[in-house]
Amino acid sequence: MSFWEYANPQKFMQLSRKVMPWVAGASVLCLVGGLAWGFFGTPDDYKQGSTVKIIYLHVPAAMMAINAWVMMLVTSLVWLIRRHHVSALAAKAAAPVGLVFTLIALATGALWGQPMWGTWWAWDPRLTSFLILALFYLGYIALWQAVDDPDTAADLTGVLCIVGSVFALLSRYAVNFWNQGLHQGASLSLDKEENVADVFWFPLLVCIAGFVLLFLALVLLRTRTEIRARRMGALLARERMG
Amino acid sequence: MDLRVDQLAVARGGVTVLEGVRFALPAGRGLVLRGPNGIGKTTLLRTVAGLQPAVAGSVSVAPDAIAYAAHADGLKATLTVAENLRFWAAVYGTAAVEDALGRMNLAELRDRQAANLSAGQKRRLGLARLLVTGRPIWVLDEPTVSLDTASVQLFGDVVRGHLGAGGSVLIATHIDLGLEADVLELGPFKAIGPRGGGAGGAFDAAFGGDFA
Amino acid sequence: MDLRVDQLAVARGGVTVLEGVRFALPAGRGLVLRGPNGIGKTTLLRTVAGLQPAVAGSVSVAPDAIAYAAHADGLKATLTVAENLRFWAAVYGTAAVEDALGRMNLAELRDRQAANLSAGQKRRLGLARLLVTGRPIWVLDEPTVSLDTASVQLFGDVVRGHLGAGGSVLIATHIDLGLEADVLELGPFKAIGPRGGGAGGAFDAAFGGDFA
Amino acid sequence: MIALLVRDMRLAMRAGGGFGLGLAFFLLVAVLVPLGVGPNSTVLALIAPGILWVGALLACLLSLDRVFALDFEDGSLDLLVTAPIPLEGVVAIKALAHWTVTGLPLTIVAPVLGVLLNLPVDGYVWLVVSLALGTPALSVIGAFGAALTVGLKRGGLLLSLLVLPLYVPTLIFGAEVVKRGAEGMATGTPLALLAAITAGAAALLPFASAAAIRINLR
Amino acid sequence: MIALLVRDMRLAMRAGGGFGLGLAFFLLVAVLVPLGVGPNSTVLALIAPGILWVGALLACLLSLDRVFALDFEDGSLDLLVTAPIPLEGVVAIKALAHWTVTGLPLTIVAPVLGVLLNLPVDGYVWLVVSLALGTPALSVIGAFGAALTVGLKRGGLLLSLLVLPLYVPTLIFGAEVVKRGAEGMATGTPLALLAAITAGAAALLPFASAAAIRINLR
Amino acid sequence: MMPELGKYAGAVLGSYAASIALIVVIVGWSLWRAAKVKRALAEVEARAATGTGASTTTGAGKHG
Ligand code: HEM
Ligand SMILES: Nc1ncnc2c1ncn2[C@@H]1O[C@H](COP(=O)(O)OP(=O)(O)OP(=O)(O)O)[C@@H](O)[C@H]1O
Ligand SMILES: Nc1ncnc2c1ncn2[C@@H]1O[C@H](COP(=O)(O)OP(=O)(O)OP(=O)(O)O)[C@@H](O)[C@H]1O
Ligand SMILES: [Mg+2]
Ligand SMILES: [Mg+2]
Repeated sequence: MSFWEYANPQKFMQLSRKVMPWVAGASVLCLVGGLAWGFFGTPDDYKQGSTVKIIYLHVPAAMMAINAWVMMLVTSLVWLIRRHHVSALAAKAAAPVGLVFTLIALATGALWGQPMWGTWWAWDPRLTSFLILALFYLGYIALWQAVDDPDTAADLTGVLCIVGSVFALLSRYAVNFWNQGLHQGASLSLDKEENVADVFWFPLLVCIAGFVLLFLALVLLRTRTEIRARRMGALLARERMG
Repeated sequence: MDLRVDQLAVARGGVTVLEGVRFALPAGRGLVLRGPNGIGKTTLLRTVAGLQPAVAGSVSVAPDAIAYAAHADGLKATLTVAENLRFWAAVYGTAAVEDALGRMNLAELRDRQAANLSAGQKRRLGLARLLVTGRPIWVLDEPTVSLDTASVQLFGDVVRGHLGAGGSVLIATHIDLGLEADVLELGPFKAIGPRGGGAGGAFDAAFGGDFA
Repeated sequence: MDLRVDQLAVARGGVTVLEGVRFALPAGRGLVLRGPNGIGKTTLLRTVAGLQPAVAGSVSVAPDAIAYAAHADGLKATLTVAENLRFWAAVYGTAAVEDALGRMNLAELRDRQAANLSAGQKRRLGLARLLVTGRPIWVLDEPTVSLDTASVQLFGDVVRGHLGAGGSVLIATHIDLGLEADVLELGPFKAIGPRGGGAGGAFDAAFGGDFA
Repeated sequence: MIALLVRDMRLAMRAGGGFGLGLAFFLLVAVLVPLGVGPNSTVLALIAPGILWVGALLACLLSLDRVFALDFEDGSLDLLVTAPIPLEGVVAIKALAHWTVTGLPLTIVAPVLGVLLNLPVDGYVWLVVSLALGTPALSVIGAFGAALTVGLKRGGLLLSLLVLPLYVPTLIFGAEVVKRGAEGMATGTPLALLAAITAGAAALLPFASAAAIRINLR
Repeated sequence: MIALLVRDMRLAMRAGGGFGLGLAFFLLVAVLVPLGVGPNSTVLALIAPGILWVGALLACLLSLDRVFALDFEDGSLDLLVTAPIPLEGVVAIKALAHWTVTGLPLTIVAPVLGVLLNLPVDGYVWLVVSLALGTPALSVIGAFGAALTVGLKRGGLLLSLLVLPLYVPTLIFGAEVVKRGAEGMATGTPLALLAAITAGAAALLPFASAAAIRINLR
Repeated sequence: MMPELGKYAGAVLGSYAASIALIVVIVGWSLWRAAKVKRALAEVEARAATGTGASTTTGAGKHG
């Protein structure tokens, strides 16, 4: 009984059917609870006023935007090395979710920037690298869409994901070099001293958990859809063949 | 120098079109593939030439033995006839350009740009490329398209010369080339799919069975 | 509805390739042009179809009577078979798409993208376009390239149907279509140039003579 | 004629050559320029009108060679010329299709890119207005250039070289409208001139283009 | 391999696709930007390094789709894959040919365009150095993008979309070198990073590109 | 009940509205496509099981 067994589409379908409702339920709980807590139950920041409430959306979305890409990188590698179809399809399923998280981070950031920095958009390194990340997502999704043959698409996007990851890191570094920027440094670290005050911290944690669970639920759902679509494509092709 | 194809299944667009194809092509022999439009001749030849992977079965042939000529000629419209050939000669490391021009009756056209050739002249140039590859096994996809009777004859002679020199040739064609070659009808190898009792592909191994 | 060609001289790349061509094509008849590669069949047909001007002589035909099919099919790879045909039907203001699909045996492929057709299937689609033009005079340049025997037969029937309905057809081809058509050998019309006593072109009229 | 418009737009969608290409390229310019020029927002605001117009113009230019070249290569153009629709109409429709898949989307997303380039608030309306008025001229002029070069071996290069000088007046008036608008000045004169260029080009150039195609095909 | 290089360069010359197109486009950007932005020479001097680098980058991007697409369409790519030269070599040679007909001439004419854009005197040397070091990376990365999209229906659009983000680091370091050089600051760090990107890309990407072509052809 | 957001109400509410809208879009689209593909697959499986094959179907363009 190895872990790879779940790379078999049938096994995956069986398992995901059982797991998915629980993940989805938990994500709804965490999201609604965490956001409500944050929105209604926390005080204003002495410096940022009520805008601090944006943090409950902005930070989890930004984190998951990056993590989704990392997950796609891992699943792409698994596909290229071990050729498990589910792995490739999971990468395909995750990309639009990652793009949406990136857009949420950008939109909330822009809305936050207007009161804080007096501008919707500044060419701050973190903001810029997120814009570039969004472009990577767009390219990746577009490549999936452009290729007809599913295995070819999986191979090509896998190669793109690997090369793209390297260049995404490079860009991040280059952008830092290019401009020092306005954006907050990392304040979520394991070192509790540096963290934001506890009042903001706990609801934020719940929201982060909510976003993680939402991501998982969506990826499971979408991977199931992709597997079904893939099977249907093959059955139809066979019908046509006679 | 033999080409040996065994239980080969080939697919295009994710659909297996031919399966169980087997034949052997010894040196000095020709084999003509026949079958109606769309049966999968082009797909089979591409697989044999190594351009796409087989779904099942095997193609065994010495490395770097095959010269492939497809529907498209791979001519560069802005290069002259001689330049086109010289390029391929350089790639394959041979020096048979003049000979090829002569044998495909292109000597007069040698300094004409490929764009200014008629359809049949272009095709002759595409076939002349085979002569400069120096490869023993020719894999040809409808080589005589657009050729007039005289040029078909000419090409038949070239192929016979190649066979006589110990080469071999695998041709998909709808017309009669006047060669003493074996004929393989592809009709019986039409894929019937796993439901009909034929071989499944990698897809069935992974996705077959029931989804709840 | 007649097509009448008189003392026609045609040129390609500034060189007159055929001259003195004359024939008449009455309704209900077919005419096959024959000649070796490069004699100028394509050039002649393009001139007849009005795509290039004649060097000398005349082509007389009713306006909007000719449907031309060239070496290239004018298919859009990303459109489906039916979409490709529907476009041309709309352009010519006819509604014969279903009929054309049926008669060229394309009904099963109707929703396939043109890029995913085999060479012969593409050609059948290119020919189906003729049926949706509703034009009486077909001018065809090697229409049967890549077709298998069954499809050539099919196409022969379509042409016979067209002739039977009072249409006419002018075909350049290297193979035998099994039509009861007249044959015109182009060999004798090969241009010999003004030096050999043939017709000069506009160039000679303006620039001819001795420049000392 | 409508069939032709529908076909051309469908091809552009399916092939991504039109719609996406133009937009992606426009976005690309808007992102790359700050990365090259530096993040200083005053400088960016100064050059925003010009850069946005240059970006729109390049995006148009880029997709031009598809207007006739693809149809020429696969033989459709021969067939269209012998079809029972006037070639002038074909040209006009093709320019319209080009504008619909290039100029129109460009105009619509331009304000978003204006944000990236720190365009002053007053400029947004004028950016959209000037692009809406000016991009049709870019498509019609471009179609003329494409018609002149269809089937020529050096098509790509020639096309840019021929079309570029023809684009200059449109660019100058268009960018001027946005610049004046952004600074709160009157925009009447350049706007009127821009509209005049578009109207004139759309009325006359299709005839020249059709003639050019007829010459190129023979 | 040398035959391939010679052929590709000859094709580029004859078809005007490479050599001319890239240069013309570069010139075009250099002329259009002042027309759009306005003739203020301080502003132009400020943005010159960035605009020149963006122009070079776009000129490269533009000619990319010819790297493999033409060979794919006329069937040569199939024949090259079955020829007795390693596909990695083919890719590398094609990137080299692309650089020779695009990046190299761009580097050589860049100073002339610098004049058009009022580049400060100190910047010229650095402009040439940075382009000479950076444009090979553009060609290699571009060849990777072209390999990914060869034979795809959305080739053109996808190519820009895929390649653009990959170009970002090169652009930033390249423009930074010129900017610092023009202001008389030290250029060592960005120059070293630029060289590192070029070296790394040239060493590794041909393998990824060859893999992509093999996948695309089957 | 509603907290006092002060002069930043626009930014805060805008952020929540935009984010929730985007989340609803991706969730809704995923669910819609899941249902659509599931239904279509069931149809095709049924057809395959009863053995009515190629000749009866013209719905090849339906998937995806
Ligand atoms: C479009 C604009 C913006 C983008 C793309 C963006 C992106 C990001 C990213 C990537 C993170 C890091 C999340 C992580 O991995 O921990 C982050 C965190 C954060 N951002 Fe933004 N941001 C934007 C605008 C803003 C603005 C305007 C503000 C407020 C003035 C802001 C405040 C914060 C805060 C407080 C954090 C948490 C810091 C941390 O814990 O790392 N952001 N943002
Ligand atoms: N994406 C696809 N899905 C399903 N079938 C496809 C797809 N692409 C191609 N085919 C089919 O694959 C079959 C094999 O095509 P192939 O080109 O090998 O035929 P061929 O024998 O060479 O025909 P021809 O004599 O016309 O050249 C054809 O029937 C074609 O319609
Ligand atoms: N630029 C040019 N200069 C001189 N001759 C040319 C030029 N372009 C084409 N030709 C020649 O014109 C002749 C007519 O070509 P055309 O395509 O009409 O021949 P065809 O009879 O259709 O031949 P095929 O049967 O091969 O299709 C050919 O011999 C060709 O080589
Ligand atoms: Mg074939
Ligand atoms: Mg011909």
